[in-house]
Amino acid sequence: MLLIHCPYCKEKLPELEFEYAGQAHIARPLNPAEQSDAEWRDYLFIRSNVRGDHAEQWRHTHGCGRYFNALRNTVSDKFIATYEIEQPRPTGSEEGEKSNEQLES
Amino acid sequence: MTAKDIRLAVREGMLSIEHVKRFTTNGMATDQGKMSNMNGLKIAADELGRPAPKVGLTTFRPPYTPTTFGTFAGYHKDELFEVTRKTKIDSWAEENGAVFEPVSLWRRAWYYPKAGEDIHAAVARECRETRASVGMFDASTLGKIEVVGPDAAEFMNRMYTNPWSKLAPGRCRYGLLLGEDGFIRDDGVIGRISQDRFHVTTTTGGAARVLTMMEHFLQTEWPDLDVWLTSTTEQWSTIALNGPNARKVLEPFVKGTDLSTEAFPHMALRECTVGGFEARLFRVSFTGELGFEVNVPSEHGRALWEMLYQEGKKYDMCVYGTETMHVLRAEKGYIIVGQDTDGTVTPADAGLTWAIGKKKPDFVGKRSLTRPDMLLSNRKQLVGLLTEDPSVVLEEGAQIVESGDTSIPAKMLGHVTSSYWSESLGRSIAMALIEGGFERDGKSIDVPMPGQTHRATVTGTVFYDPDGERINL
Amino acid sequence: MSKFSAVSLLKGALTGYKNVEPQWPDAELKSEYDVIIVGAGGHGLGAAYYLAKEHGITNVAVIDKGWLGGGNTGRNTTIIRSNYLYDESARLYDHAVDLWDGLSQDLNYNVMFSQRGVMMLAHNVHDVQSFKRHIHANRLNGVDNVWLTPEQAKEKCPPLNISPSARYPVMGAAFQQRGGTARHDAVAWGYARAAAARGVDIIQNCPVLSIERGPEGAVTGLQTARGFVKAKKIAVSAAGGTSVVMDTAGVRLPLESYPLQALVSEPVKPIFPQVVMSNTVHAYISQSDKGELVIGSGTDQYVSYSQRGGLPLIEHTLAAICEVFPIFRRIRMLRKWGGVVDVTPDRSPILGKTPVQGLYLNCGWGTGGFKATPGSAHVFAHTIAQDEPHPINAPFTLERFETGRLIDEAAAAAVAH
Amino acid sequence: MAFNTIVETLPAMGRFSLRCKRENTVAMSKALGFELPSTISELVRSGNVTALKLGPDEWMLTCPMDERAKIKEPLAAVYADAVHSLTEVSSREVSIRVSGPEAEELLSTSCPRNLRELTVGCGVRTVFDSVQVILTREEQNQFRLDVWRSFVPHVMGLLSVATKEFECGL
Repeated sequence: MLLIHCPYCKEKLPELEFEYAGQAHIARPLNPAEQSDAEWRDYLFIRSNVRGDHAEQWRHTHGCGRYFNALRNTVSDKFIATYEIEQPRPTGSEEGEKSNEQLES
Repeated sequence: MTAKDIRLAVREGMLSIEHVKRFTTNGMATDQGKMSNMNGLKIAADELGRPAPKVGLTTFRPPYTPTTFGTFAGYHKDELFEVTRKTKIDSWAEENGAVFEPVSLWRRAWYYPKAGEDIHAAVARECRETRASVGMFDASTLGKIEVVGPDAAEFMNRMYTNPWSKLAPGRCRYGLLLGEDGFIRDDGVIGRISQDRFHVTTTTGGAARVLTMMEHFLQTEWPDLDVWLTSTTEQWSTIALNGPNARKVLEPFVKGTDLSTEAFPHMALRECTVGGFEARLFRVSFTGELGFEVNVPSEHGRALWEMLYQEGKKYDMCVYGTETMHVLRAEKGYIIVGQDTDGTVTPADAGLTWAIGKKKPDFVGKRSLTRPDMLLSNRKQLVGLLTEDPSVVLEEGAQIVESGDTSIPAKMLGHVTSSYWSESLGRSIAMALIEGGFERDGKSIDVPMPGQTHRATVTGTVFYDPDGERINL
Repeated sequence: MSKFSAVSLLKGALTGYKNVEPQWPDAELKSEYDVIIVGAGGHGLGAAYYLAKEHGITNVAVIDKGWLGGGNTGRNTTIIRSNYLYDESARLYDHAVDLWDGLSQDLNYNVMFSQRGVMMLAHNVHDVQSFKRHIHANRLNGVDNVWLTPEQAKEKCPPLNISPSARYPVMGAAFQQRGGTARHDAVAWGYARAAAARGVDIIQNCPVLSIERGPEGAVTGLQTARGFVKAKKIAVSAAGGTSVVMDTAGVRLPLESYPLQALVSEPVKPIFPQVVMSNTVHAYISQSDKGELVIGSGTDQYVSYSQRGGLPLIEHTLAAICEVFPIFRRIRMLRKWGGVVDVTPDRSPILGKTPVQGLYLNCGWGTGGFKATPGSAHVFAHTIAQDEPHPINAPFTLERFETGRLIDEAAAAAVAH
Repeated sequence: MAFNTIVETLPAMGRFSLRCKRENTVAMSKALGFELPSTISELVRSGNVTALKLGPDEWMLTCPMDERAKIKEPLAAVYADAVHSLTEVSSREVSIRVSGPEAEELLSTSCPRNLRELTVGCGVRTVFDSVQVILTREEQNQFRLDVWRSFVPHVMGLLSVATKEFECGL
């Protein structure tokens, strides 16, 4: 099981309290009516699906209830950082890696 | 399995240790390779003429030791296998002989058979008695969400297809929720308690999904809105009274509001007390009859139910379950999301274009409704069906073809979504999603079943009281 | 390459199989091919086989970053069925079942296709409605699928618990007799051997670094770990790695990759005659010829390429198995493993051309790609050879995500009330 | 060793979910007459009223049923100047108390959190088996679970099975 650091609760907690909510930093277009069909498809469906560091949303559903972002390596499943929803995507730092060390049960 | 088999595998071209494992099943017995893997590897390496470390090992997989399924299941067996949610009124239903059905995590009273009745007889009676006098239904499992804050109406405008700004406090409205892909996700009656407070209802199965979807939009897209969401599904027990005598049963218990149509018209709501309990009282109908839904704090649900039940005896009131609810609403053409719609149905397909706020610049799913495929005229559309033989009740899920088409593979036009014996009309009724259905009004189609084909006429979906007079009693 | 037959096997047995040949040669990478297929799983090897056999295109390479059949082909629970709701899906999967039927003979390789029947359990009124919708659609599409009462289901599958007081009582089942299982590894090996016999090069342990395109935009070849290879056409069939490979050609996809887990029990004597699936309690189970119970679990909730998944899913799956089949409570799990499945927004595959000239795509099979292997490979080969989709895969375009013409079997089974 | 950890449901109490923006916390505190806790999991008691901080903008307020006006009225009075959401959920939940020397271990059978890290006087929303609960450590060996009404039989069932195991010395 993943252990996930909630940036609001400031605690590392079991995955069972959390829900994954898809790729992060995909803003809903401010005026959808002006989007072309292709642009709207990109918003709805196109995802980076990276093999590596993936910026993604999680929700601490059975906890503080907040959505937050995480940078996680999709090969090792290791969390590099978790951060509040409005913050920009961080670059993985050694310190961040240490504080978000993830354990496999 | 012998060493010879491993050598043979290598000669057959199984050069990867993973191929050797799969070809010979070496390491797949109960020891999971703890005895055999190193030996097997050494034999394969010799045959390959490569040192063992270059050949490599197969991936070791948990568990370390064979472990019984029961150990993994743990406490999750029998009644603890999965949560069974029951309403406060469920115990009464059980004591009074209800048959139950599971609906998402809930169990709901399906029908209340009297001695000697099967499901058909019980449902026919429940329908008859409700339309003739009054019936009572436990609607507590409906999801409920309290939407509160100065931006509540704006938030509702963005989430639901309908307009909310001009809905006056003390009134309610049918709400339709789409996914961002434009397909119907949920629906329910939504009441405006005060300027900044909405009482949202959702389908039973949709409650958690809808709240999650709302939170997701609110927190990640519109954090600037001053509005907050709270699940109140279990705060309230909800009792629905439907039928011409519904007001008479309810009236003696209501304090703080006048129940007359003038003071309390259809689609109104009031905060008052019912049976001495603080209540949110809705005048709404999912049956086409004069109808009320009483919400009281859930711990009092059973007490109020019993009071109303006693009072109802004066009017030969029946209690009914989900099956009768389904029949009565189908007679009126009210849809059930998830039965008459699936995840491929737009508001226009379901005949719900009227529920879309025409002047709203945007709401969740709006942009998707103008994608090319959404504008085709031959999309599957929700229509009514009347069988040529009125005694034939079509099977739900039955497929529909052009009249006279007997080919296999057949060109299927759609399927029957809801189908019942209508006691009120003395014949069967059905709803169906059919290609270009709206344009087929009055035309016939075929429903081929094994050994027999039923012919039916395409109609509108409102079978009973088309002018909606009974709601305004 | 020698043909397997009773005589050849007898001869081998008498001589201790001294002279067996490798089933497929470990080919050297040439500098140029007419077609390169990326991904040596069942779908990719199969496409190469049909290109050679039916379209006369033999200057073909199948390249894989690992060993052949090592991805989802070798990790799935081998269920085969075609009782899909929509015409498009029913045609595609039923085409596969038709080909499964003669595949061992066609390939001269025993893929152990066993039409033991697939039973899908209905546990509530909504399931009953949904399954009957499938059964009627299947019947009118010429696909076999019948309704069983709980008693009939129990008769076919004695370990089934049909007690009406179960948390999820069995209210009936949909049963497809033509469905069943096949030996997954043998499918990859059989296609590899048959394709190699027709001149296809199988290149293992050779990661693809990028798809190269010329000034006009058409593909020119592949950069690989062993250098550049020219190709007129490139077909990507690399489940679990599709997004990464396609991204190098500048094609972004509506795909997300999730871990999917499966597990087996210790081997026991034959006790479980069918494949049984229950979507409501999330359990899929069959018994292999070795005697192991083969059990499929669900996907984890997050995107991952880790080929492992979380334990809570396994716990839930096994609780569900014990609920539906109480006699398995004391049987022991031997091992579990994970694969990486590519999931599209409508959970149907993308199978056809791409906006890039000469680039073809077969992906997005989610949790159900194995059953489609021969059908998918067959129409994919047609699409590559003719530069035009076969009528069967024509609806499974990449464009559908723009127009909204989705093929959403899961949405059609929507659960609400 | 005798097993004497007690699992019991508690009588109804007044419960409110309070939500507001950070800048209005001061006004909320002023209206209520005590300082709302500022750290998630912190519980503050003032007379018969308690406030538990569950999320960055969320508190669960509790009081005796007949004192609900003490929460409702002062907050309603400041709504115009300090917008917030106060929603009554008194009847949504039922509280279960688990007390006794083995309370922590008993709860650990179905709660994935490390309960040793939950200090006395603190509470968190978490999950118990598949059920969302608010778990408060009232004393070293006394916990309270606030559970949505329809999930109570499931939680009690799990605790009862686990209790039997403990009693058998498993």
